[in-house]
Amino acid sequence: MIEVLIFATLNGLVTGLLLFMLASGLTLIFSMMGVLNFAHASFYMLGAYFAYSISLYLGFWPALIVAPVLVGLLGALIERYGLRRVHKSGHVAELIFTFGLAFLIEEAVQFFWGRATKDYRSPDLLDFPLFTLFGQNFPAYKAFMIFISIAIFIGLYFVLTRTRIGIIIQAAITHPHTVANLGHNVPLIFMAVFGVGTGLAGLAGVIAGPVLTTFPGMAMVLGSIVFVIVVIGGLGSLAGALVASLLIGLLQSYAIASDVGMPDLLAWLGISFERDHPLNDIWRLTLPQVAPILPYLLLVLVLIFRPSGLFGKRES
Amino acid sequence: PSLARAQDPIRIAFIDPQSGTFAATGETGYLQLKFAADYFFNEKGGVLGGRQIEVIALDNKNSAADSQQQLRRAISEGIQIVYSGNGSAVASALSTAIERHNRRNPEQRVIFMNYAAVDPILTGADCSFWHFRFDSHSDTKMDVMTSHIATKADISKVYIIGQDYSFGKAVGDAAISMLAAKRPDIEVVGNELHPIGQVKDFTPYVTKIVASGADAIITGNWGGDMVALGRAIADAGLDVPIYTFYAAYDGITATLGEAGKNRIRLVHNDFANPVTSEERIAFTRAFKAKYPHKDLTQPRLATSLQMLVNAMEETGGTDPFQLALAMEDMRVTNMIGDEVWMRGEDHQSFQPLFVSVHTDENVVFDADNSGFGLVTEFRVPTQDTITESSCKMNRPQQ
Amino acid sequence: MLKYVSWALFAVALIVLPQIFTSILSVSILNQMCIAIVFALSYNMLLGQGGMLSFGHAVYFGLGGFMAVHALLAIENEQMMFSVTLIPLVGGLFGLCAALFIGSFSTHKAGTVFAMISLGVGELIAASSLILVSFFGGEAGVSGDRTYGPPFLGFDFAQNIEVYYLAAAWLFLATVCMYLFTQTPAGRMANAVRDNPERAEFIGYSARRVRFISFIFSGFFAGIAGGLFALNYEILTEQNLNAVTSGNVLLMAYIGGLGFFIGPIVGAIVLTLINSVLSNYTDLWLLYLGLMFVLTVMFLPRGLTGFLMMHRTPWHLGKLHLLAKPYAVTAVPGSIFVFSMVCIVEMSHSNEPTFNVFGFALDPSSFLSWGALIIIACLAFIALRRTLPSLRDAWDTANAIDTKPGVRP
Amino acid sequence: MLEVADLHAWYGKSHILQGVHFNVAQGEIVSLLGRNGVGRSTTVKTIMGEVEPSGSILFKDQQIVGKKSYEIAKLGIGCVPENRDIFPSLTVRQNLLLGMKSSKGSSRWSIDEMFRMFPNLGERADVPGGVLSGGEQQMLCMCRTLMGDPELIMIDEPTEGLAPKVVEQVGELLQEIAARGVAILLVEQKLTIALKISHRVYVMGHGKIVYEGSPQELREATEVRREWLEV
Amino acid sequence: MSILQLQGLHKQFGNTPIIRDVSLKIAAGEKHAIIGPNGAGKSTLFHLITGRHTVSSGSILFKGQPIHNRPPYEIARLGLARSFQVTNIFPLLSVFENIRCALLWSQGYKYSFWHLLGKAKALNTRTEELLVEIGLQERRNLPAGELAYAEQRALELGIAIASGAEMILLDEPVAGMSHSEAKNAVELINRVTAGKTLVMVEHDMNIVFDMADKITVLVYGEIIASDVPSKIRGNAKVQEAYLGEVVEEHSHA
Ligand SMILES: Nc1ncnc2c1ncn2[C@@H]1O[C@H](COP(=O)(O)OP(=O)(O)OP(=O)(O)O)[C@@H](O)[C@H]1O
Ligand SMILES: Nc1ncnc2c1ncn2[C@@H]1O[C@H](COP(=O)(O)OP(=O)(O)OP(=O)(O)O)[C@@H](O)[C@H]1O
Ligand SMILES: [Mg+2]
Ligand SMILES: [Mg+2]
Repeated sequence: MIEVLIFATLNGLVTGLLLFMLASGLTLIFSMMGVLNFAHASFYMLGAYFAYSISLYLGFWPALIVAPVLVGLLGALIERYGLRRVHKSGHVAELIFTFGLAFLIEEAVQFFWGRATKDYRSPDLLDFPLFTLFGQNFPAYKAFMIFISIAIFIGLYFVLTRTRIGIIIQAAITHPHTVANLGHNVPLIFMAVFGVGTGLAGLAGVIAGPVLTTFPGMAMVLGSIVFVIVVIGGLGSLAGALVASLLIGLLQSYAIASDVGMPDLLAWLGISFERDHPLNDIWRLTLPQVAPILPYLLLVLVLIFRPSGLFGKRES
Repeated sequence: PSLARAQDPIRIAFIDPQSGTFAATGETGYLQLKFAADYFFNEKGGVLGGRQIEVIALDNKNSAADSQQQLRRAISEGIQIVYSGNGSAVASALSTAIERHNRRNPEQRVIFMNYAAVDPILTGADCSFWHFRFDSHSDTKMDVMTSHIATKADISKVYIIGQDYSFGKAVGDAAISMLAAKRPDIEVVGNELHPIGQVKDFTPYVTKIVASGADAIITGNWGGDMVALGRAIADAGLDVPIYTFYAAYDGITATLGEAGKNRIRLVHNDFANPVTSEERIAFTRAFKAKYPHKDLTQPRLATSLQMLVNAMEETGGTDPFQLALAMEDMRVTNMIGDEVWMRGEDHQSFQPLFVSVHTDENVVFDADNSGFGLVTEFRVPTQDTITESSCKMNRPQQ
Repeated sequence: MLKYVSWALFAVALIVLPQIFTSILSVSILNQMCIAIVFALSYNMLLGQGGMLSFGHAVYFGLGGFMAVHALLAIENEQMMFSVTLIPLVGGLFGLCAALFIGSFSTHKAGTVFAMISLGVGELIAASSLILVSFFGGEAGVSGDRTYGPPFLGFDFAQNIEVYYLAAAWLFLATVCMYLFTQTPAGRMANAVRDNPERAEFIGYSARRVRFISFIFSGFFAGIAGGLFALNYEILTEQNLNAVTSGNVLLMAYIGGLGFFIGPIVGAIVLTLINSVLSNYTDLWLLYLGLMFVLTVMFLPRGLTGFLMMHRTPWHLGKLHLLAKPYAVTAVPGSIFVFSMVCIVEMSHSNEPTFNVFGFALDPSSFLSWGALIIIACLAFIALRRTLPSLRDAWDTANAIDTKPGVRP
Repeated sequence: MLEVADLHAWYGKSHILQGVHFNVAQGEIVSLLGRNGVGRSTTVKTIMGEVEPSGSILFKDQQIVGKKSYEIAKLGIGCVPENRDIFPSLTVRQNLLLGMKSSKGSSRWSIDEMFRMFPNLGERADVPGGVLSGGEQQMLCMCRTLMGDPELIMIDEPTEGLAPKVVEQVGELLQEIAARGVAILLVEQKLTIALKISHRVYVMGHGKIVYEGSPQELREATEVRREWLEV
Repeated sequence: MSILQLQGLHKQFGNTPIIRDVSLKIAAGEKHAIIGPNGAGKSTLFHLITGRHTVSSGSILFKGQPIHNRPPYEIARLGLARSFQVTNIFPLLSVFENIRCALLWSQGYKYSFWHLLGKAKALNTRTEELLVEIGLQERRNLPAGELAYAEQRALELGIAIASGAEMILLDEPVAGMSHSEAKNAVELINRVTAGKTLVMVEHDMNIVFDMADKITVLVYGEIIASDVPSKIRGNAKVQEAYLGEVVEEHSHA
């Protein structure tokens, strides 16, 4: 039992930090530009595919640097020539734009790389078990993932709290003219933020690609969960995103590890039921079965009772 | 029929996903059917005195509603033969829709060739006169799988993990009951269901598997869920056999690569390495020559086409009702020389089944051009795959 | 007066269309359009009129549809007896009940909070639909047969065309109701609350209550659409209430134009056509669709209807004819460009040695095909860039009120 | 310092500015007077690059027509818009920080100085700008612009919504700003204060400059006042 | 009889007290002005009365009924309308619709979805009348957000007075208007509030002293004086805290 608990914690941590890598970029974009970037997970997917192609020629390590930069540049270009145009027509238009973009990127990826799963692997350098506990390996690569996520958190936190960029952008969302009147080049800053945000998503893709497999559906799997994290954590709060990511990572991991469910509960309560009871499906539910939908439940509950999220200051 | 009619092509609607996430399998299926039609019939002068077979891919987007829409399109264009196979949900929706359509519009009937959907119910409780299945259903496959496991003395604890839907559940239930019958000493140490297509990382599940001390894993997973599960098992350093149905081709073989070597075992009815039949070797080579990036994953499409054409020649036309009657209890010999029998009672076909292992040794025909492929370890002859029929077929009048 | 004429035209179109497009397929597409229009209009009640961005509107469509199928099953099993013409109403009422429950907590706030709750609820219900097999039938869904009910005026609804007329009748009724709703105090206050919920509270309206009312009506009409779906396809699956369907209806409403009552109608028609027609010509249709969305959002922010409405000013000024020539001049290089790009894309994607695009034989292995297409595309692009300014000038002229054209330097 | 000549501007189809010309010298307070809707705010916006104009605007002998707002601001023009436009979710201090063009660099003005001048703001330094009272917002907006250390500052209706006593204070502040060598273009409704502190005044009517003179002259030009300023 | 009665009202945001122990009675039919320095809490007081903020302690009685901490819409329905200092209108609706919406509740339409607006004759005529009164009849079909600033102020006023509430609270109604417009606005206010209770905040002393029957001076959240205009003018404390010497100048102008 204890081994399950330890590994569940480790797994939760890894998943949580991976989610945070994605959520950090989204938080950046969401909080600063007010753009609900639906295509965020698509940039993550692009990161993985770029890295896959680059790693075929140059190996993993150059890809780790080059792919996120490429994704970031692409993001910046999309901001410059697409999103900026749409910005005028309001938030819903921006959202639809990124929605269409997500669509487009997924199709483009299939167009260029095909529909089959790609054999994108972690580097040989990290291809060893860091330690073995109770007969199960903990790959070194996962430790590397943890390390990168924490580095991102520290880096972003510093940039956001120690520089004026954060407040400039926050102000520019609602009052772009006024901020420009004060002498700040708003478009450039927006472009940079979007570039960095998507670049972070790309980085997450480079790192997660080998673990979570690189295939055209990889964006879909993570797409909405990232939103859930950013919202639960509180819009615009980096720390909130971190906490929410870990919360969700651990929650899911523990839920899967647990073997309890309604049958246990009912047995405990001394209730029995017929197998063909109309609510049979509910009576037979187990916690691992519903683990992946727990975040959504959490989301709805958090929003009902605390609309600004766990760490959110402002409501939008 | 007029002279002009006689020269019209015989059109077949291939209703499968051609776009979206599930397109990979639908697309290769289409190419294989088309290739088989050309290779065996069109290039040899056609059928029914010179008519060509034309395969038309209709995209069902993996949805029941779109499948019906495409069915209506096919019917509008006068097509009488429909192929489909990806996904039991879609297949059963199509089967129901065709059954209803044929009942409501007797003058526009169509016949349904199911080449891959394996839910037992399609030839069981929900069987239809118009539906013919060319793959073995999952219970049969599980029977073969458990027979193979039964021969392995070193397996004493089995962990079952599957996607949370009818197929995943059916695999679990069947595995438990069949193992209990064949090897009562084997303990089922876990029967886990996970949501389909939602799990990002299978490591938490692997942790449970490790903790359970299992020395074999059975899973019905396919697609991304299969790859991710295989990877997670390898990453955790868990070295036990994984019994599967769908762990090959469409990038899965390449992605599992070294990680799956000698771990993954697959039950299937399409013979893998070593290939001895000359006919099959030539066919595979020709297909690879035309589509170097694709694999010949479903040779039974050729078999199904053979039956269909036999039925046409026998009845001298393409009337679905006559075709269906003709195909009942038909027997044909497939490319590797085995006999395939279409049972008249429930329209379920029977053929030998194989258990193969994922490896890169002794592989002549690999998958995904990866060097890895399937090498057959275990063969079950046709007669051992035959199960009772539970179908109460509603037979229409002419 | 104009209003009554348009309604009459609408009704006539509904009646006449299947007499012009008679194949099983076209009737089926028309059927699909009816469903899509009701659904998109119901969505616009939320987003366009009430300012509530929902990512889970398919929930009400799907739940309504599932209930409708269960009603069909009940008729089939003779537990109940009523005409299947009322099935959409069953769907609507169930959609309304679902909306009553979910709306009771989700309409508290608009904006991101509402959007995210709708996302969460949508995902929850879609996921539960796979778990609660007895109601939702798992991934195979639930299917029923529409022909068991008592015949209505002698129709048993075995044929699609009969279902079409039933759907068209419901479509007409639902459209009229939704239109009238926009003309009521509740409908108008929905607009006001969308604009400024706080101010609405100071003129006596609870913003939450106003949103709630729009929300339940929207759920009702979405449920009707679901009921129509159940009648047309006789099956409902998880896909009918998942995020893809929700996304689709959002796109329909947006592409059509949120600010206009007929916007969603236009969007529903266009997208249904694309969905069922384009996908038969190319399996890259999703790529083109994505591209089209992105371009529409960028260049036609008010949707297709907004684009058409932009021509109202020149029309009133009697200057619409000024635009004909520039449009034609731009359309030539424009369509050549689009066509050659499509050829290039299709060629690089093809598995086949040669294939046809709209009757042109292309050979992906030949340099000639590639070179020629790329040159044509470049030339067309240059020509397009040349013609655009004159189109813009013509546009300004056509919109200028002054008699002297081009006052603006 | 600022020379505006033959300035035209449009909102859509309506021609708002129809050939405006005026100039402002260093350290000078110049008022732009006129009735509601004659286009005074539009003039300010046009100079700031928010409205696309035709004509010529020279700032320190440099043509700024066609430049982007932030470029114009960087050249040294500051603007206090009429709708206040403080950033509601940022605190007072952050609002002021935003006014600075770079995080370092010296300015004639410091945050502390601002707080000394307007103790109200000092007390509320860490409160979100959006909850300030109307008058406090007005003060904040002016201070924020000063933080950018502009050489020319354009102020649109600075005294609107201010208590009479504070209006006085603002007048004094403006004079002090000018004394430090900053040119001021004042757009005002309240003649009293405008006449009191300006060096020169322009009167606008129908998108044109209709009168130019010293405050004293305008005080006496009852004709002009009647036609263009009062009822 | 006092129509509105504030008793020991306190309000603090976080730890900052903004309104401290305000008690005030306003008689029915009275024209009451509240003046005070910027940030004194005048708007906050309005927000408390109209339900935008909850009170920290104390009570507010309107027509003898406690209304504090009730949602704004309930208070509005009792017959208490207000305007805002920062323009607060429905920017995408046309000017006409802005006014019509403001009329809906008081005309008894509530959340009706069975009445058609086009058929509501009385409602529409009343809307037209109001448009004429606030001088925006020519702009009736324009989206309100596109109006000029001063026009928006007029509309703001229009929305506040539309419902014909018994008591109207106006927060700086003429701010941003030119002399002539302000004059028109004052006339309008006088006309529509005849026989009703008016409470207003205004920094323009001419208007305040012209219109008000009674003036309350709020400084740092406390009432330092509440009296008839003539007494307030002479009050030294008021002069020092608020008026400065400007009063004289104004009265001369
Ligand atoms: N964004 C806009 N779109 C269209 N017209 C506008 C816009 N802004 C202002 N106007 C119009 O331009 C004219 C001049 O406006 P401007 O704001 O410059 O006047 P002003 O002299 O500053 O008056 P005020 O005293 O009201 O501030 C007004 O008639 C106004 O209606
Ligand atoms: N939500 C809030 N949180 C914190 N402080 C607030 C809040 N709302 C108002 N205040 C503060 O309360 C004080 C009173 O504000 P109020 O708007 O009532 O002033 P006012 O008397 O209307 O002034 P003005 O005449 O300038 O409009 C101000 O100092 C303001 O900063
Ligand atoms: Mg102005
Ligand atoms: Mg105030």
